[in-house]
Amino acid sequence: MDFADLIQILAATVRLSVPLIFTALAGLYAERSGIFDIGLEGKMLFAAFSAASVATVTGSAWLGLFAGILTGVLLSLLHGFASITQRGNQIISGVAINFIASGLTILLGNAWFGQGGRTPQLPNSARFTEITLPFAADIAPIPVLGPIYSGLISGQNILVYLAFLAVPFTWWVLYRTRFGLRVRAVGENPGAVDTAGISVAWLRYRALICCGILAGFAGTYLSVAQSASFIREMSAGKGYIALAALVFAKWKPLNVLLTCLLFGFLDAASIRLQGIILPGIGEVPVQLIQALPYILTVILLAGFIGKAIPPKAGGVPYVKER
Amino acid sequence: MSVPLGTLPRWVNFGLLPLLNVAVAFALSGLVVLFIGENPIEAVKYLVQGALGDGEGIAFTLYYATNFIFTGLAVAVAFHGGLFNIGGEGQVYLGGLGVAFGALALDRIMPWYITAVVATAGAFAFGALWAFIPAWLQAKRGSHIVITTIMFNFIAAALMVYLLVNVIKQPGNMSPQTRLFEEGGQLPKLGWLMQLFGLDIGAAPFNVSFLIALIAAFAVWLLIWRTRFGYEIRTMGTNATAAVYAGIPYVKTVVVTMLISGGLAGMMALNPVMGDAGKLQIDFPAGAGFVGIAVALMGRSHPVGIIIASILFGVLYQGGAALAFDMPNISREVIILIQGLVILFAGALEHMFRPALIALFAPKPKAAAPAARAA
Amino acid sequence: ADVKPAIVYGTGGKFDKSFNEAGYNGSEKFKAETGIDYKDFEPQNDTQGEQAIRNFAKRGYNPVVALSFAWTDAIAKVSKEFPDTQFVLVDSVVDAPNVRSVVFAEDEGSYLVGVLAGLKSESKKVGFVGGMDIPLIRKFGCGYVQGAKAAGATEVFQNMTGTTGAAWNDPVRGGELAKSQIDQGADVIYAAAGATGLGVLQTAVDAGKLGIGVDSNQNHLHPGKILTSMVKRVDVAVHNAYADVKDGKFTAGTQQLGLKEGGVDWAFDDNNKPLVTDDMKAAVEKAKADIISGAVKVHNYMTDEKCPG
Amino acid sequence: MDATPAIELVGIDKRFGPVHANKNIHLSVAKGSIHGIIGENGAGKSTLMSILYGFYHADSGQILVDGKEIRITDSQTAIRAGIGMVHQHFMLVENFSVLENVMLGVEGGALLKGGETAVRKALQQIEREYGLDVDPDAIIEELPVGKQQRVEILKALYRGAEVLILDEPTGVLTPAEADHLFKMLAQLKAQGKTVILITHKLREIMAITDTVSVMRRGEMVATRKTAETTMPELAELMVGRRVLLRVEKSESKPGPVVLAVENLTVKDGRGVTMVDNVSFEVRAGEIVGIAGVAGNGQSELLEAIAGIRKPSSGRILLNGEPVEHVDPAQLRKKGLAHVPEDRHHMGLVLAFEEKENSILGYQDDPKYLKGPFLDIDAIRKDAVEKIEKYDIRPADPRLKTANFSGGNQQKIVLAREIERDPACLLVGQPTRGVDIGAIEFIHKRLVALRDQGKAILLVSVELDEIRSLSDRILVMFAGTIVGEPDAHADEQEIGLMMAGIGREAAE
Ligand SMILES: Nc1ncnc2c1ncn2[C@@H]1O[C@H](COP(=O)(O)OP(=O)(O)OP(=O)(O)O)[C@@H](O)[C@H]1O
Ligand SMILES: Nc1ncnc2c1ncn2[C@@H]1O[C@H](COP(=O)(O)OP(=O)(O)OP(=O)(O)O)[C@@H](O)[C@H]1O
Ligand SMILES: [Mg+2]
Ligand SMILES: [Mg+2]
Repeated sequence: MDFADLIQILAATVRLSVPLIFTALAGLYAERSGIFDIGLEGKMLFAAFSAASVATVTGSAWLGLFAGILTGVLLSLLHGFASITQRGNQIISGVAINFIASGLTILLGNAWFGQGGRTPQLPNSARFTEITLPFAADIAPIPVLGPIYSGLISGQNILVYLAFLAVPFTWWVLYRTRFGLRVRAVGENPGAVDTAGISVAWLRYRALICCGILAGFAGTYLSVAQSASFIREMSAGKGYIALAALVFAKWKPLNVLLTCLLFGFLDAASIRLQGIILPGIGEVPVQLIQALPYILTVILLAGFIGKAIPPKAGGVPYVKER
Repeated sequence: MSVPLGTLPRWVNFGLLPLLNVAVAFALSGLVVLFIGENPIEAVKYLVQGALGDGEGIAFTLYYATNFIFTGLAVAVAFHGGLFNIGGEGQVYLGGLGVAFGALALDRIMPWYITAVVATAGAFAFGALWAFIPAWLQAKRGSHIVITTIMFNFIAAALMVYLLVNVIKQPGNMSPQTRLFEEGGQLPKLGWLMQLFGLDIGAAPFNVSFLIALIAAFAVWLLIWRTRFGYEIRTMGTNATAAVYAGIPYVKTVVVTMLISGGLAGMMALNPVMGDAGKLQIDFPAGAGFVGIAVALMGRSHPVGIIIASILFGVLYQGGAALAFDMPNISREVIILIQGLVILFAGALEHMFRPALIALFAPKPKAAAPAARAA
Repeated sequence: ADVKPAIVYGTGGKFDKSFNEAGYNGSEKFKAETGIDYKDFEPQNDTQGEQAIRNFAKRGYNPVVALSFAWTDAIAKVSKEFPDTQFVLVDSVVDAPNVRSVVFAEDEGSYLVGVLAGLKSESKKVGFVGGMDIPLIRKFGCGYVQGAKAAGATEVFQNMTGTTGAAWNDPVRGGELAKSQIDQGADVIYAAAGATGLGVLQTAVDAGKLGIGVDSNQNHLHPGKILTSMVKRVDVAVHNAYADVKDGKFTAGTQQLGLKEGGVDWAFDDNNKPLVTDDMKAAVEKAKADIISGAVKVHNYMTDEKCPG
Repeated sequence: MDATPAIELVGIDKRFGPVHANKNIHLSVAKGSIHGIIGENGAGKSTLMSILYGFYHADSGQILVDGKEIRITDSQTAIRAGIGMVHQHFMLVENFSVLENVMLGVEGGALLKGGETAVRKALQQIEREYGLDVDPDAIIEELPVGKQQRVEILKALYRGAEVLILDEPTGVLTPAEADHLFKMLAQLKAQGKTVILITHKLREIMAITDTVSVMRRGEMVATRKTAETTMPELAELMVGRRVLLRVEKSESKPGPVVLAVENLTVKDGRGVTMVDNVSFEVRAGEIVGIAGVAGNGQSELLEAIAGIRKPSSGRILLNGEPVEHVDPAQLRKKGLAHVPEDRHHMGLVLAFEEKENSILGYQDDPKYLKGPFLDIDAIRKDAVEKIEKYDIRPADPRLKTANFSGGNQQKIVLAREIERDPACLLVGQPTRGVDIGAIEFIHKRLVALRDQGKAILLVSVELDEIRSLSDRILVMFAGTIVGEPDAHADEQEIGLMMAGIGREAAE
């Protein structure tokens, strides 16, 4: 494998890790505030649908993004209503959201566009397309740096850059702002937050809104940037992978970035490793390579990080009075 | 805004409340139907007619219900142990392998009831096997079982396709499936049972695995409430520290509970593979593993509740097909939506109507507090 | 005769932009021509498929068309129960007096588009992206490889999108697979992957390369950027089935629809005219003639599950 | 002193579902005074104060601060009204630093940066003033409980509390630390601040308060000037009748060693040594009491002996035989019974029926089984017998355990463990949260068991309980046994040991 191949794989890694980064960060806000969110998959899917639908109708990618975010936030509020206000089981609420998203997107899509739940193909004008950074072509011939700049850094769409910015931004919010301090506190001991005179419920709702916004970005990226229409079930398990990444990253923003890049890399590699012949073993079954990210997730969860300690108050509704 | 512990009469707690939750889920689905521009009343008519209108419809409903009883029981057993098994789908898939091995080996030389015993054992074993690793990792390494079972669903799909495409596919056949099982590998239909009620089974694949499901439900009831191991499962599920105190071995209990759970899921494969298609084919679980979650929730993890909830979902499936048949604008996904809403209202929002019901039905506080105080 | 047509789609769903949609189009065409309405159904799972076929038969529909090899066993069963109903099975074979089985020589059609790809490619490297990894899709790929190699391609990249039904609906992965092939030098990519193919074509076009569509004529999706499409005339098969019953000309038995019968073909229209030189066109037409005449034998993957070369 | 009371509560009423925690409470707290509130466990003290602090909402009643009625809807309102509270169960974020904990809720702006410096400065000021030194950058979970409590007090003071509520602050303190606390409270009072002190230790009340109110079963039964009342009067008010102060028991007749612990070391989940090389013996026919301030390793010691925690080194011998596999099931079979400290979290499954709890831990006893199946009839019969013998009320083996009162729940556990006729019984906090009648009953049972020649190891943070029950007393401090005072030693002496100050040093 030469350097150019490497750049290509890395570029694919970046593209494939973006939805994971957005989604895992979304989960980070929710779970740091003490709300488990297994419904990320559904939020991403529904956001992808809304974004593509609105982009189709209005011809504007930005309005699509807005719709995606709105959808993510609304579903988050539903999750919040169930798990904060009604103190329901958070995992069950998340599973429900996944079902609803998977049914309703196709149902509505079919009713509106009559294409079996697909939205019409978006023209490039209604998508987030690749942005070529200044001097990309000029620098390209320079060895090493050139390909990195022109092949990896330049030529991505705006949401990719936003995803990479969202990581330090989240770190900053979490560790440098009042809101972040409170979110971290409420995920550990809601009683401390409550007795400090802060509303636990409203704080968690706000964290979930952040979660919804990021899930909206993830969905929009899928349908309006990475591809050009909504397809049924297009989230294809990424929400779950992002969740695994979050656990693997021990709920820390910078770790999230690294983990998502790792998973993105595995995915990229699995795409490129198809049909390769390993000496002595023969052709590696394509199914094995495709299952590799899942297998690795299990191995990583089991082996390298051992017990990841989640936010202490995570998953349990805050009940003051029995 | 307190949600006091239940002091509701049993019939409200286990009857009215779930019914109310489901009713709301349906009402909302009705709104969606309306939004799409169809008449919800008509829709309900088609749905009920299709599912319960004649013998064949009923038999189909029960056929689907059979699947959900198995997966619902699987989820429930794990639930009792405080474990959330989302891996039913993958366990069912692997269970199919066990059924297929049994049927392919014996269908030409044995009567169906011998084959069925072997296939059931195989289904249970393979389903259990697929639950084993997540269980072991949870017990030993603390890897979150929700995540590992989800991962194992994906891995199961890949593995099964590999096996079906490359290993056990019937040569010369276009689709990745095994050869058709012969008579000794097919479960008999339950026409006679329908006959007892004066109904005609028609062409519905309603078969003996329904009875096996009922037996399994009874066995689960026995296990959970009447055996020592069930007692240990429940202790672990409701109070983990008390379980440690009581000397209940955590690793063993988690693993065995999940083996039973996975095995029950695996047994579901009997119904579609040996009872209907007579072959192992790709994607045969078709989401039944996930429906099991909804069923267990609605049935409050009690076998009787699960049977009732399974029949309800059977009605939804069969009726939903009839609905999509007659109302082309409503695609089959409406069923997934209704499932989601049922899970939401019967599961996550199960307490929403409780305060109102308590106001209506609960005995007044004074009467509720046990009269006697400590000596 | 009495015609009351009904059609049961494959589990991929009615609007998959390719196979099932072609069946839908054929039905619509028949309806437009004759004013006779038809009934259709999208089954959610295999059990429902059989159920729907039986339902249609019971309610007196005739003919009952079943799209997809997945209904093979169902048709075998139901056709026995309703000997007076005519059944049509697409993509698979059932031997019964009231069943017409329609199978296509996708290998032949794929061979043709392979030839065109091989000729058009500057790098002499071309790609194939399949949907779900099943023998039928390998049959597409195998025909394509043979054609491309015959036309001078030195390398044909082949990838499958996935191992489950989701592989038909994963344009992102399809796009990445295409991208990886492009990175390795491919400049023409053939997608036989249902809706996943849309992502393949999009990626190829975005990268300034050429795509090849499948099943329906997809040239119009990106005018001037799709080299051609391998059309599989499911629409014609469906339409003919209805019409034959209507005209009392229905025949049972297997219909092998290859190039000769016009069952498969390459698409040439205004959208891709600028891309195809006269020489290329001539070469493709010659290959077509050779196959029809038997001078060129396209190996069918399904016969031995192997692909030469 | 000002004439308008700092705090006035009028007709406060509060129910938790079936529990009537506060019944029509009236209370007036004078400005600049220290006001004690006493009452047994579950009397409703914490509930009342939490209502004042806005943590719970009263079902009815009014709150007046400085003579003005205010509606305290949440803790923010209370804080703004100058009320601060140190909760019985600390409200700290354990993986945060002291600084972050103090800042929470008063960050002083959307960004932390500015606030941080301000808090740091203010903390230094407060620390100096009250002698409350704590490293602002220390992580809470690494601090000992006494320090953690200081953080809670710092929090309240930093938020400008004029009225400071302390809910049982001394339970986690050594006598010396408690003294320090009381000095600080006196200082606060001198500055004109008001203090409300909850405790059930009468001595503390007599030592420091100006006024004292007594609660019993959710009611405010009396308020007295401290100077005008006596300990016996308060005790009687608290429990509603004369209190039996000593347990009637004969001299012990110790037999052979039943339980021996040798060089036991136990670490907690974080790897901190909680029990450090501890050795002792318990003989047949004696009660050995382990005294100590909560959190000094007694709980871990008890759990290690019961097989619940894995010791990192050392041996446990039962009847002279070393226990190979230290796990609860094995130990039970060898005749070790265990009444755990926390019945809700460990001793019972509250969601189970009474009869199901009566076999917890003994579910593998063939007596309760028919093959792999539970013998429901045998279990019910057994449960009914215990219910009668221990006067458990209501006498319904099918009732859900959560619906029994605390004392009756404790009796369910005791009946289960004692009726096994164990060779050795471990008992943790046997009367925590139990009313006085049940306390008497439980104490009598334990003594009777001893008199049958059983070995009993008792852990309790109630020094009175230890002193009245034990034949021998061991004092634990910081994970080690620091001494074995005479069973009749006075409280003072044991108290010093509990603070880690040896007998020699004390003299
Ligand atoms: N959050 C709650 N939900 C339900 N019941 C509660 C709650 N808090 C307290 N109770 C009940 O209210 C009653 C009074 O409890 P409270 O904590 O006020 O007592 P206390 O006097 O502080 O006792 P202790 O001395 O043990 O701290 C008890 O019966 C208790 O079980
Ligand atoms: N968490 C709870 N859930 C349901 N009911 C409860 C709960 N806690 C207490 N109760 C009910 O409230 C009643 C009073 O409980 P509490 O523990 O305050 O009793 P108590 O007065 O302290 O009794 P005891 O003197 O035995 O300790 C009990 O009889 C029980 O039925
Ligand atoms: Mg208290
Ligand atoms: Mg009590």
